Amino acid sequence: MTNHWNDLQHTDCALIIGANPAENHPISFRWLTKAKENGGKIVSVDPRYTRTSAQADVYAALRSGTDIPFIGGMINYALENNLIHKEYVAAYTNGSFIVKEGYDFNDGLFSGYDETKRAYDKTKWAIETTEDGKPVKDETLAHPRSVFQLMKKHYSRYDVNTVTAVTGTAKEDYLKVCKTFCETGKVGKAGTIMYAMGTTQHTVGSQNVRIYAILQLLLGNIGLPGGGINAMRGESNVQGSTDFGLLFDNLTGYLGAPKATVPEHATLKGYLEKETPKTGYWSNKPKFVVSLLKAWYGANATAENEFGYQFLPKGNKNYSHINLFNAMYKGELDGTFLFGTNPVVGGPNAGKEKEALGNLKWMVAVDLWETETSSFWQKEAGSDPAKINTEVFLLPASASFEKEGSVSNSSRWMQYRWKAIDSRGEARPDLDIIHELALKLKKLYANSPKSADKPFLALDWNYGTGEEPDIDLVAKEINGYDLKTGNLIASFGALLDDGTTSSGNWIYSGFYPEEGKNKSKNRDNKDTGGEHYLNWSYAWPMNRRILYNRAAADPSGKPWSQEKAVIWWDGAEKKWVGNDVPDFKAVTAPTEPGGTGAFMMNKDGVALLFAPTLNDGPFPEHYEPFESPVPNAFSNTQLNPAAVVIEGDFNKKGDKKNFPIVATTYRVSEHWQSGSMTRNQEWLSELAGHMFVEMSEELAKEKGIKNKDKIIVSSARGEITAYAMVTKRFKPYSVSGKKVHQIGMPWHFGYKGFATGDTANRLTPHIGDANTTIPEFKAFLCNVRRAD
Amino acid sequence: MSNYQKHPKANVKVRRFPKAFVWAHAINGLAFFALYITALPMYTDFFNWLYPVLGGPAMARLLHRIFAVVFIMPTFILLIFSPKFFFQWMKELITWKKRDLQFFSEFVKELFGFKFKHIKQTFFNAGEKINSVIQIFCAILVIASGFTMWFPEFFPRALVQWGYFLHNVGFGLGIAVIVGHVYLSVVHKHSRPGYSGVVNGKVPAWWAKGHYGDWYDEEVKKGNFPDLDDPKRKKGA
Amino acid sequence: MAKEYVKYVDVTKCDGCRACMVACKNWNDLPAEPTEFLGSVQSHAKTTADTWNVLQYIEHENGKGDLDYLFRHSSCFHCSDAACEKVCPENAISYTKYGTVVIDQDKCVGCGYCVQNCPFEVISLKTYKDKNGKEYRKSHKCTMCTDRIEEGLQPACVTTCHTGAMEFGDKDAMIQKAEQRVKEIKDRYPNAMVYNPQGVGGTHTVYVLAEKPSVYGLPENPKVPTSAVLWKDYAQPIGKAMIGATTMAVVGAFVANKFFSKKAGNDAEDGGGSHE
Amino acid sequence: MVEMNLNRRQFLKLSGATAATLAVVELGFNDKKAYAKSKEFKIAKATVTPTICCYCGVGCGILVHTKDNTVVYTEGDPDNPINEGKLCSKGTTLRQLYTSEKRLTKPLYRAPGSNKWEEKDWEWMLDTIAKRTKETRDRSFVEVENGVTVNKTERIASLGGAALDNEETYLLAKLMRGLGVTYLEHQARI
Repeated sequence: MTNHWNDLQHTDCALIIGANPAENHPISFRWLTKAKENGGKIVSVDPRYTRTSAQADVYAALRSGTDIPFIGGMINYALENNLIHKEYVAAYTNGSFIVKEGYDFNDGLFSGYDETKRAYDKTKWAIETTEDGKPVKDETLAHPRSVFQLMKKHYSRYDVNTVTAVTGTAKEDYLKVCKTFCETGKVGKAGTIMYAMGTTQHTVGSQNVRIYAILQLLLGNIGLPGGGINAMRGESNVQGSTDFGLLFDNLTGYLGAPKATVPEHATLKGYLEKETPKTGYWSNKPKFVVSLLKAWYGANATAENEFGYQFLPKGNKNYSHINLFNAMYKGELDGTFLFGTNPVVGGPNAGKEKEALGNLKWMVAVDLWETETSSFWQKEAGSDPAKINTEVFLLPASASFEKEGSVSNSSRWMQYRWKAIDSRGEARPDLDIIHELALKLKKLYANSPKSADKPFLALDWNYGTGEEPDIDLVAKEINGYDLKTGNLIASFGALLDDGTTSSGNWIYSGFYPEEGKNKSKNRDNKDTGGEHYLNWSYAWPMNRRILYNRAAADPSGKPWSQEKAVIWWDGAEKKWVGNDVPDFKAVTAPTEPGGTGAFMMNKDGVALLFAPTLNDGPFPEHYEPFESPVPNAFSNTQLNPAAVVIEGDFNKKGDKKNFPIVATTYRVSEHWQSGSMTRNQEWLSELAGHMFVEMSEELAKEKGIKNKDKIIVSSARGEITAYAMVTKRFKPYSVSGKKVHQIGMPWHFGYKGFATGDTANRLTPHIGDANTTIPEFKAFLCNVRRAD
Repeated sequence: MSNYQKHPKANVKVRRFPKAFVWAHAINGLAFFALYITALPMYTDFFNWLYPVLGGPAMARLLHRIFAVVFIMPTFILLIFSPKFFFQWMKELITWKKRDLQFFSEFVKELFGFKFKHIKQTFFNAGEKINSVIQIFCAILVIASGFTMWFPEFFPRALVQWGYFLHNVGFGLGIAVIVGHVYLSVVHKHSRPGYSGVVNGKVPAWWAKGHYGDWYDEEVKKGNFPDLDDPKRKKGA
Repeated sequence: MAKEYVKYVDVTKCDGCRACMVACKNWNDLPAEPTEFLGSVQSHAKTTADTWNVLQYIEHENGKGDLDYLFRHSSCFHCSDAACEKVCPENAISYTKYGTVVIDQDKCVGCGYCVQNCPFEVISLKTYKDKNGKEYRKSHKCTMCTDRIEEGLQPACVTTCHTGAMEFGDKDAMIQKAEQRVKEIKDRYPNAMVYNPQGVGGTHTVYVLAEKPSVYGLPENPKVPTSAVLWKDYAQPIGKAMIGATTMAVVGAFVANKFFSKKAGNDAEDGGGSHE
Repeated sequence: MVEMNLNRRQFLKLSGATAATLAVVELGFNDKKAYAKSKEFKIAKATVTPTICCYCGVGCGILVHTKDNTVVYTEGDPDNPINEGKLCSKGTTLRQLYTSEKRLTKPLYRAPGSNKWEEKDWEWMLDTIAKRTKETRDRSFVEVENGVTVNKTERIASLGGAALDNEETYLLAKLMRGLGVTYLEHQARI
């Protein structure tokens, strides 16, 4: 989230798309309700009428997988009706930049496409630069090769009629959404876009988010209170675990993992040169990388050995979830650790993921419960135990309040959790388990002369000698030290690239600036202005609550409007002041070089309307989902040309003839993720005790299905049985005049726990987004029939 | 002083009720009493101490239901074992004559121990008939409403709600009459001699003759009972 | 006299999260009660002895032909004139000074009269087994967390409600708030109304309904059943009086008999004269 | 809005790593025990500890009431500005995370081909896991690939961690990368 939960109350319009916060982030509605009381509007865009829609002022239906047309049409509407905040666009985005001649767009393909590799040559999308590397601009935005004009041209194809014919939205509903939300382009108004997995879990997931950002930039909504684009994270610490690099391609703090396939990455120097931009805050990257290496390898990281850079593993491919299971399926993995995760329910094409687990030699599952995953070998799971040779270690983990530590919420607020009670039975905190395992491995490898063992032996591991690590030492290591004095480092601004500072995660650096001052424990809930509660917990980076808040002021440093003021330039004090920590260099005056670069993390300090960095194009373009009932109305390019398709048995594809119905998955308020946490609790299990499939009355009639009937849903990957929930909240879509049905189902269920049911993910495909490889859970094809 | 009591055969016991009635009456009476006791703590807080005696409210309720079934049984006992008596009884209940009305004025005198006259009655005197009518009416009310209370899930809610009211009305009316009935049978000196009638079916001839003149005379004609009338008086009559 | 409190429920602000349902179970230590699939998101058809509040989900096509997805937190209304209190034979149900209606579990005998007479059908019986395996029943419903109110806390369901759909406060203020709110939402919900039925003397759970009560399965004009009034206000006192009267009559008869027998010196067992 | 003397007793003590709070939303009255109950007030004498909800990313504050070595009640933390004492159904139920009979209380081991779990002690489990990890790592470790130092093992994967604390995710990432694991993923991807 660029903004934070409490800030939602300041919005004039919340466009909720690809999310159902009333059910999945209910407390957000406390703030949305406040916004409504203040005159704000809520717009809900969803394939089905949800509990969120029930609270919305405007609801519009869209067929799953058509976010880009939907928002693209809004961009077109805003541009045609001149509803954009032009000054903001000119000053704070790359709209004025001139794109080089190499850029082109034709029938769904951008220039530079290599069909054999399913990849683009992104250099074809470069920005015109002056001799000293500065971008060439036309601040009038009139140049035909300016980003703004190219964008305008690109989205001129997204007219209301074409858009609604693709999305299946009723035209008057669509126009109502456009009108309501584009109102926020006015100065003094701010609109927010709230999204979640309904946006990201598509083959065009990243571009879905991108197009939200473009719309928000055009309306001048980023950086303002009540504005922003707000990804609502689904897990208590999925923000933190991402920040801390539990993804193959990120070390901590969004520092890219070195790759064996990039020749420059062979050395630290090469890596830093390749990965460090010349301008923007990321130009400090070497300081963060070296400090991280110092945190990990301690005294073993020296200038002579590239600060231990070579100890880091270098991968040569995409190791993401889908590929991980594909490798497991092919027998390329021997052992797997699972920390509180249940892919047999939560993973795509879950039947295949379950099969894959049987190819492991060993598996360690750390969980509060016996999940469908840790017991995948059981008869109840449909397995023959005798044929499965996987050794399974199931370790009981402590619940969140049986241990202490911090978690980072969607707003990037790092809040501390204290220990309320000793762990149930013999359960132990994950921290203890990881720590003790590390110590045991250290012992096994101790004194090994093998060079292969050196990287692990070099790993600095000093969190106390007992079985229970000292969590405070871990916290301090994350914050980092000034190694010369041994003092905690005050903030990442003090990090250096010479090995004299350490920090386990630079973006968090500053949360523990001095002994005894772990700011995640801050509990002063006085409103410090703007409902930012600056003394409550700690928000990375630097306790900023609204990212890009420099953009809430005009280039001269004055707030665009008093209603939406956050920070402003105080000429007398010669610094930025306001009710939030400036997301800017606090003493850089608007008139100084870079003084208007509101997006200081980015190269050139501007936000990217045109993003030549993404794998699938600089502008979001509509492609149909992997499985779609209709041809792409915008071009002859049906599927995202950069999406990686795994062929064969692991990822069967269904056609629209056998599987004519669009399906999507979602969550209900009462269950959480794969349900292992909630289905094992009785009170939540009684609230939502049955696997169901929602469908329209029209589809039910066609299929002879009555409410509460047992039905079978099938896809190319498998079939499941569930109860039919026939509802008025789903309606068939008219897509280019053709009737298209959609159904939806929760993906929480499995056979363990109090509330049991078939697993929706048995139906979903193993195909991922072109940039993140996040699986396309939210749009696939299926068919339904009565079970009897 | 009754004339009949002086007759030599005055103390001969004559059969007033068939055995089936004796059983039916006893069961009915006992059940009524049991129902009364098991409901009493709920009817009024004054008797809450009965709950522990009865083994708790749930046990009291169970007993009440058991006795409710028992309470219904006598009708069937009579119907099966002595249908003749049953229908005679029913017939009497719907036969009302002048003497029945006369009976009441005299009955009040008798009840309070004033001097009174016997008005000739058939098998049941008017008092008994009114007692029977009220009891049957109450029994139907109580039984029917009891069903709705016992099995509320099978009845419309309104019926169940009225059931509580009717159960109460039936019980209230019934108990009032029962008090009198029991008093007369076990305490009141004039009617007490008839008590053996519900114990073994037989009553003193003189008492039967006095209270149920018409019936007694019929039975005499049939040769079942001794004739207690003074022959002189008879002739002269 | 302490202040009377009202639980204000604005169904138009509810987003159906059902925290109220679990908060109730959590505070009152009520067990889960798994149910069959009901064909909608709703978990229980109605309140039960172990589920004191149920969130209703209603798909309603409104007058304009649009779909309204309506939610309602349903639980005991805590009537000012409570049928349950009236019919309880054990005086186990009583009004508290806060206006809440509570069942004294020690006094409850499980007769179920309250269950059958509640105009909102929110009371239920639960069967328990004692240590000897003997079954007994108790009647249950929402207590409005009277134990919490006594300690200065609000009911658990209200405390957890995040949208402000529920509030707890001074009776008059809450009713006023409800009336005000109805005015605000009339445009969106033309049938909106305050539901504070006077047939039961007003309630201590006051609703702002988006639709007519019948849409929510609520009685339009709930009242204490006439049968209950006749029963408790007439039949029972009269019945008791009649028992008293007949008892007095026989006692009088007994005394009179003794008295007159002695006076008249009538030693005959049958005092009847012959019937000429 | 009707104000009802929402006097909050502010967060009281924060001593060392443990904290106690008495956060209650008070009404404007305090007629103590007007209706005396034999039952003790449920959260009287309970220890109160603030935590953050373990479910979605909103990060609501929750108070955990513990007494007699169990969790007797969980409710929203009124001091936390994010949720101001309010919770959804999942957060409200936090108590059953502790009390559920389905909680795993002992390490369980499943041998290859076996159809059942066996209870094992922690020491044996962690020792064996460390051995397996080492065996696999040693067998599959690649130091150099195409002339580039890569120091990796591609036969071990680590999945999950979105519900772990920051400190835990940090150690996990550090340990896994330290071992050379490249298949390092978690729920952000799904």
